[in-house]
Amino acid sequence: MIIEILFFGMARDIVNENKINLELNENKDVNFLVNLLEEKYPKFSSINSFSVAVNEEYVKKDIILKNNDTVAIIPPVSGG
Amino acid sequence: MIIEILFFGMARDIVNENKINLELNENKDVNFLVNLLEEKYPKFSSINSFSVAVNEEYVKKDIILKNNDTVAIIPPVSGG
Amino acid sequence: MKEKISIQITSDKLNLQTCYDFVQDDSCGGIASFVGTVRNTTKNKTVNKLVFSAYEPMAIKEMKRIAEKALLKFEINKIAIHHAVGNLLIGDVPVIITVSSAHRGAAFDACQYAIDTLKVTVPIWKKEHFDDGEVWVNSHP
Amino acid sequence: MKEKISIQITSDKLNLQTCYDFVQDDSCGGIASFVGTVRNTTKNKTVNKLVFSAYEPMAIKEMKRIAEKALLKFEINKIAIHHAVGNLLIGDVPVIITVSSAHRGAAFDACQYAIDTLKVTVPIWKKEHFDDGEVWVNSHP
Repeated sequence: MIIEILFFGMARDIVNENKINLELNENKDVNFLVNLLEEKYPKFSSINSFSVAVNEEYVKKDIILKNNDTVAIIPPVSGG
Repeated sequence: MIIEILFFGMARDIVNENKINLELNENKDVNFLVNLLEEKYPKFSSINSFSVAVNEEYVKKDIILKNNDTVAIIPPVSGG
Repeated sequence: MKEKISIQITSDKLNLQTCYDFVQDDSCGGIASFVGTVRNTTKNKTVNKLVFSAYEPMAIKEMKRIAEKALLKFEINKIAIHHAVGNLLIGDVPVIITVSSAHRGAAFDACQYAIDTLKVTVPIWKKEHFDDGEVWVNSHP
Repeated sequence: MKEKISIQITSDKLNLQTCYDFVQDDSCGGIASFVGTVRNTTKNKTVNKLVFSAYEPMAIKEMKRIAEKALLKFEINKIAIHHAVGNLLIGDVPVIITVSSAHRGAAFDACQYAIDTLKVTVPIWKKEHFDDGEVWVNSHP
């Protein structure tokens, strides 16, 4: 399945991309994806502490991903 | 001594005056003046519960008045 | 601390931007404000207008006192307290309070302190006018 | 309850009067507001500018959620939450929240709830730019 991954804030600076597409096997959860990203971007050591949104909603990291999900990596927010 | 007395809010409506001057003997306190006003304006039964300011400062009613003091009768305020 | 305080009683329309501009400066991170507005009903009765009157010199003193106390009690930069007198119609603005501070908590606290205290200590009175008469607000202590 | 809520993310200048006018109506007795402003220093370092970025569709959803919760939790009439993105200089306004209610306590409480929650849940980020570099605010969770 194809997962779109969006990067914001300091995550975007580390990865140096706004978004990427990754091909994953079925039945993988958010934790699996986060670990994959940590391997892919070794500088990205803080990613485990970041929040994650799937399809514009915050999720727990044991949620199972589906084909065409949009996953956003959300560093600590600082609006206002 | 001469005391100027100012009326505001509902006190003004009861007394039907903005201000009056009263001549008092020396060494009278605010309580004395308030009782005098209550006699002078029998409709003014609530005056005992009102606040009083002397020379633009709230005072306790046992304060002794001086010549040329300005006394304001202050019904419950309702600004804002 | 005079330049940190703007106090006004006026029969002109109050202006939120004026109060905002007074308190805004480069060291503040937030501005809390309260704008009082005339409601169309009191206890389910339709209000036509409110008439505000003040013991003006004393009201100014008491408003200054509130502002000075707010500057002592809370870590705020500046405060403006403006009050209108005269005839106010529905939607008109009797009072505006703006407060600036480095951190927002202090601005909120000071703004609430100022309006709460104003309603207790400042010698200003309002009379509500209805179709069938008029009544002093808070006239029964 | 859509007409009770105004949510906006924009690269234009935010406007306090616009937010005020949205929440004002004849049944409200008060309007509490919070305006965030860009400070000239952070931890004693001079700030040149802030750059705000947002995950816009999700930020809009989260801001709506805050407004809807505020309408449920507090006795308020209307609420506006507007946030700016892009380059902001000292004194510029990243956020405006206005809340109207019949009685002022609810408006203050809802306004504080909204800004406090926005700073925790809404996916917006700011980068501080100094003479000698730039840093993501809150970048160390």
